Amino acid sequence: MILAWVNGIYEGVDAFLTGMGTTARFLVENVRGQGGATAVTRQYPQQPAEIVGERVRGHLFNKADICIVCHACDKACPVDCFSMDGERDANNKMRASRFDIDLSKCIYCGLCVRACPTDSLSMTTGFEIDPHTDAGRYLFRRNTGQLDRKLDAPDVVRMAQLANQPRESLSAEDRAWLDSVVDPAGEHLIGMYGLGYFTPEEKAKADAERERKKKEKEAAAAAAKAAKAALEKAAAEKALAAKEAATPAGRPDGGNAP
Amino acid sequence: MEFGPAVNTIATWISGPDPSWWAVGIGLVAVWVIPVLAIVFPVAAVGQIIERKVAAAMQRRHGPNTVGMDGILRLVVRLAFFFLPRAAQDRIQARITALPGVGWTLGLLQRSGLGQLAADGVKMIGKEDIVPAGTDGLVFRAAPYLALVGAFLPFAAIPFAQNLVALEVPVGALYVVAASGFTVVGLLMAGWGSGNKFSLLGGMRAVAQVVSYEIPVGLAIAGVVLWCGTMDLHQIVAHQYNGQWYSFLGWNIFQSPFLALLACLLFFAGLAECQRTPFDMAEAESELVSGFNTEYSGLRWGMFAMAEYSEMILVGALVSTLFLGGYQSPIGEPWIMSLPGWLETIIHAGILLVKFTLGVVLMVWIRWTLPRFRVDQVMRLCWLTLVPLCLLSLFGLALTMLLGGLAGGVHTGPAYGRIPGMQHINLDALGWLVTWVVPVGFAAVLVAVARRRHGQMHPALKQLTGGA
Amino acid sequence: MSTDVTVETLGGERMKLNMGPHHPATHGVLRLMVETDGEIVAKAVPDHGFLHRSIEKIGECVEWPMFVPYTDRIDYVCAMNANLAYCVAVEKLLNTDPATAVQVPLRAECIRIIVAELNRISSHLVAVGAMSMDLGAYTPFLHGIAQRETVNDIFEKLCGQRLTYNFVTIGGVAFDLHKGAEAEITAFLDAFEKEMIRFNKLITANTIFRDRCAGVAAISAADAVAYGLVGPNLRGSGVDWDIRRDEPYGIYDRLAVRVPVGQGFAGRNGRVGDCYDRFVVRLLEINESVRLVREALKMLPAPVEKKTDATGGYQADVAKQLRKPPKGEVRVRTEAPRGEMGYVIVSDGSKTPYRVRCRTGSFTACSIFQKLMRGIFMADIVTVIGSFDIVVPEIDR
Amino acid sequence: MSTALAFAAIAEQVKSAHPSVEARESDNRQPWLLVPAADLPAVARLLRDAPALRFDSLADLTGWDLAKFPATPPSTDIAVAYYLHSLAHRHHLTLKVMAPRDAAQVPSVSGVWAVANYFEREVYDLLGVAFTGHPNLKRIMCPDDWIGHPLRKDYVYPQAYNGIAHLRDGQHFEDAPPRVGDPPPAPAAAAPAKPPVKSA
Repeated sequence: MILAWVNGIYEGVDAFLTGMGTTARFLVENVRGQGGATAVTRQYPQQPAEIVGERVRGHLFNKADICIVCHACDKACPVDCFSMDGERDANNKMRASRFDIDLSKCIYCGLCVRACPTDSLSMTTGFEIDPHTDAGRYLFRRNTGQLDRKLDAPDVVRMAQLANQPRESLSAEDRAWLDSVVDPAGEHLIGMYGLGYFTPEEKAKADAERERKKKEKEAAAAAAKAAKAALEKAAAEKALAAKEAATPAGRPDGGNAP
Repeated sequence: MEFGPAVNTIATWISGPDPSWWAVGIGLVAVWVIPVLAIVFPVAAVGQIIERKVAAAMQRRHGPNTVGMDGILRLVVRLAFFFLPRAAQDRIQARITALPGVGWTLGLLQRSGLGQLAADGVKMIGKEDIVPAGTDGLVFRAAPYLALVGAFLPFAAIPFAQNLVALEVPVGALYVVAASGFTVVGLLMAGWGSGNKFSLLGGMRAVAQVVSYEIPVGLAIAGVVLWCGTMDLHQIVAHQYNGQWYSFLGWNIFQSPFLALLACLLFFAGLAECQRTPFDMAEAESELVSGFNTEYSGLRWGMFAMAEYSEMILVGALVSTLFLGGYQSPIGEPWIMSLPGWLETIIHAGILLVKFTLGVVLMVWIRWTLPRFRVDQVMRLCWLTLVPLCLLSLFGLALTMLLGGLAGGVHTGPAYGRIPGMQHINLDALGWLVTWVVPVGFAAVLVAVARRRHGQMHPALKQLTGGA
Repeated sequence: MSTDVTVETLGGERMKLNMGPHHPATHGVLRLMVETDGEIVAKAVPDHGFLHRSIEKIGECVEWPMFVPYTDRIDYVCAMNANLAYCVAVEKLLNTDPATAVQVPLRAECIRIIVAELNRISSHLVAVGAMSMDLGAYTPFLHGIAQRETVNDIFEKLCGQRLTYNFVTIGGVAFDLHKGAEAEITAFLDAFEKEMIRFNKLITANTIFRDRCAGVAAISAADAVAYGLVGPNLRGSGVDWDIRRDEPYGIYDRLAVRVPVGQGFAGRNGRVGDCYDRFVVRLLEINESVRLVREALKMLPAPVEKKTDATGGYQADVAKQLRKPPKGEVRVRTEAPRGEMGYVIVSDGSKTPYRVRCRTGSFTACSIFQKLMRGIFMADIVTVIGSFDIVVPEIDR
Repeated sequence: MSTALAFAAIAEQVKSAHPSVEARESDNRQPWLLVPAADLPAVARLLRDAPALRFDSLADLTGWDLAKFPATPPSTDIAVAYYLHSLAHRHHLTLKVMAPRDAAQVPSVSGVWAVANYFEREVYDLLGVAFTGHPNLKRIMCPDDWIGHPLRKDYVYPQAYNGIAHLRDGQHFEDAPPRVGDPPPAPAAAAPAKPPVKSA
């Protein structure tokens, strides 16, 4: 029993010293940056994630001039984040007149990209939609024309950097590039829940249209209800009148008998 | 009750050669509060940064590194030039950072995360003091103060320097143990008053644990008292001086293997008294959410945190005082004693600060290495391991002293400094060797036999740990 | 050593305690209604459903391939294995009729093994790390996560995502291995093995950790089988059963899978089937997975241009079959990190499943909680939960 | 393994003890045994305890609503399927019990295989099959006051739960745009199914 007790103490001390030695080595390695054991965490907003590889599934991007509005992406999407309208152009080809991707629904699964027959749909390496970060904030400052331009993560970082600087201090090249991706006019509320492809005017129009339809529907329902009520009232009056007309003349029992 | 020389000096300075009670009181408060405010409080605050930086480095993270340049300077400028418009404040800040060296210093502060200190303090003060419904109002509100008082009381008897001690009680060691037990009242009140079952469990665990661990603490201190023949902490420190340039060999921890063992036991029992991992039963995060301080917020929570770090410092200071020569330097004292008194005080206090800060770092290191005990294992460790080991050490120590006395190893030597000399047990080289070799050799043989009988490890585990 | 106090000797006055759904140690939104007498637990009743997202109902509403992203969400800690389980099940359904039979290319099978075993490693790292964190050691958890991040980097290069991969598809995998993947994986494995030794020195060999797990909540083999425990939880109780070896799917029959079982690793105080055995079995499985990835890399055929090629391709063409799959039902069992992930799939011959049923390891693991959590300490509750490696979305689906 | 039995041999043994059990096959030739609900506990005990069978593990227990399944002959029953597995002999068996949808009641096997406790609660919750003799037949996924059983084919989606609408503002199920390629919407189903048996 005493030997077991001694052994228990020895094991405890041994494990304690081993553990302390291990953590001490971690400490030294981290401070000196050896053995790959430097800090692996990131200072998030200042130091955005590195994008590794080319298959990164970031924001969806549709190249509208080659999209043929075949709805393949819509059919493949498990969460219904697409809605689109098409129209025939001068060459009788289908072209997207509206292509809305609801990024708050998108689960970044990439099934739509695999389904796309024309490769018009792709995923950028940009993933930031948090408007509290620079990258997220400046993504919202793009107008309809600029939405045709695919922006990957490095572009987004560059965009945020340039847009944060005074405009006068930029080189001509940078300024031109910035103007091609960010609208100096300010923020656009594009799409309802994220980076859709509505312009503000289109969104207003769509909202008005939906409102109008809803009102029409309600009005029609109200009218139908009123008509039905009137009809019922008329029928009831008619029945009453018939009853009144019938009682005194034909039926001595007042119409109560079967 | 006797008061320290500094207290007496201040009292005499205030009201003449026969100081009245209020003058003594003022002196006492001054000499007690100065070390606490000037040494313990900052170290307790810095301890949190140390903790976070050490933990981060062990875990391949950065730790605090953001608040610094912007945080501190902007805070200072904003507070100092409150009435100025924002733009003017920014200009002032820019002008200050343009001064030579300021930017560099602030950058260092930022990298080391020290700005977090100020930010945490401001945050803690600024946060709402929430007293949830269902709490026992007065008990809940009073608990943090009691915990803090319990953490700071023992510092009155710790000698920070030859002069810098508030209470020069002849039973200083006893006083420290008694006063540090006061904290647990605060923890129990917090656990009870919170009206939260997790808190209650935490408070109960704290009581059970702290009360149990006072036994090994007391026994370990008793060993030193036995060896030095006094309970006066000042005398114990003075006793550890051997008058040579290698004065560190005079420290208690090098005198006997039993004293070294007692030092380790005191450290671990003290760790348990501060409720630190692996003994953090009372606030076990993954079991009791946060134990007794679950319901606290803002400044009251901050008081608990401060009490915890102060207790860590207390343990470090106690181990240093009892075993590591207290405020003495390891390389002889004459070079310090030749300095003027105020400088000597500062240097001695600084030496003690370094010693207990190392203790705090060790505690932090332990915390981020070991998992937590279970509540029954903590008790088992205390009663079945620490207490028997303490008793064994005491017995061994007594035997050493007896045999040493018989062999004529006891003689009187001068202790350096302004405190009168003490009787030493100054063994010669042979006696010292025997003192160390016999017990250590016996323990080694015992461990070897025990390993052979009981120490087999499962082969799969050997494979997992690299065949070690 | 467990407590000497039994439930029968407890006093009559009990305290009711709600652990969860926001408790730090319940690994998500699990709620335990605990009755204690002081520190001793008299009763603990789990309460589920806080994360119920009706994934099985969704399965009846989406088309066959569109359910794969949802399987990611059933078990996000090992999404590759979850994808694989569903895809293997659908392939088995298609193969029940020669007209719709599908031949998964060999290269795709190898890639599946590689990603599944890599994901098993990263999932077990979360399991052992989270358990050590529950027991108060925070550092090993973050070192496990750091290794998991390396796996995630490999997966991000492979399929573009770090958590919900949607990589395994019906009939193969979505992408071929990226350039330099073999070298990357080998380099990771070499570094990883060294790192794991330090991890084990830090936590597995620690006596405090061992004593806290030893003998706690020991499950006999008969109980483990009766309560439907699967995977490492079952093997921790000493039952030698691994679907990869005993009912192989894919090409597991060509890799000799070695199955570690619990043997009372904790030594003196330990018993077969206690928390420590489950913990160590996971660590041994990590080593085995490392070996399997290496073997699969050796077997990997050279890639060819044509992606539907039976050997070097990576994706059989199944679009036509999925429009009109055979009518009927099929059940498939696969070995996910948390044990058996079994699918029952009922097809009415249309392009949408009639019923998709996913049986997960964590769900059945919860059924034994009430039996285990009697007469143990409060602190042991987190040990038990951690040792079962439950992932709450897998329970609630 | 040599002691593993084929389906035919297992079916033979079970039928010799319980003649009411029938061997069936699904459309894609997966064999299973149809067990009348009344015989289920006895059959289950036989399967677990007979030395040659020894089905010690209930690998899965689930069910599905046959109301829309194009079976011949058409059925509106709820199928409850038991997937058994023997760790001792390493063989499998599938049992099925057909429960009429209006009064779906099946005897519980939670006394035979402990794990059935949870599985049966799930089937009860999602499909509304009441397992008689179950020790704790309560909903496990949905809240206790949930109306209907979601995996039934005639389940009607609620617009709100306890006053909390779960769609976005202004959106309703009937307003949600139809998906391209979907069949035209079916006429609205009947009132929500009531839980058949209120558990104790």
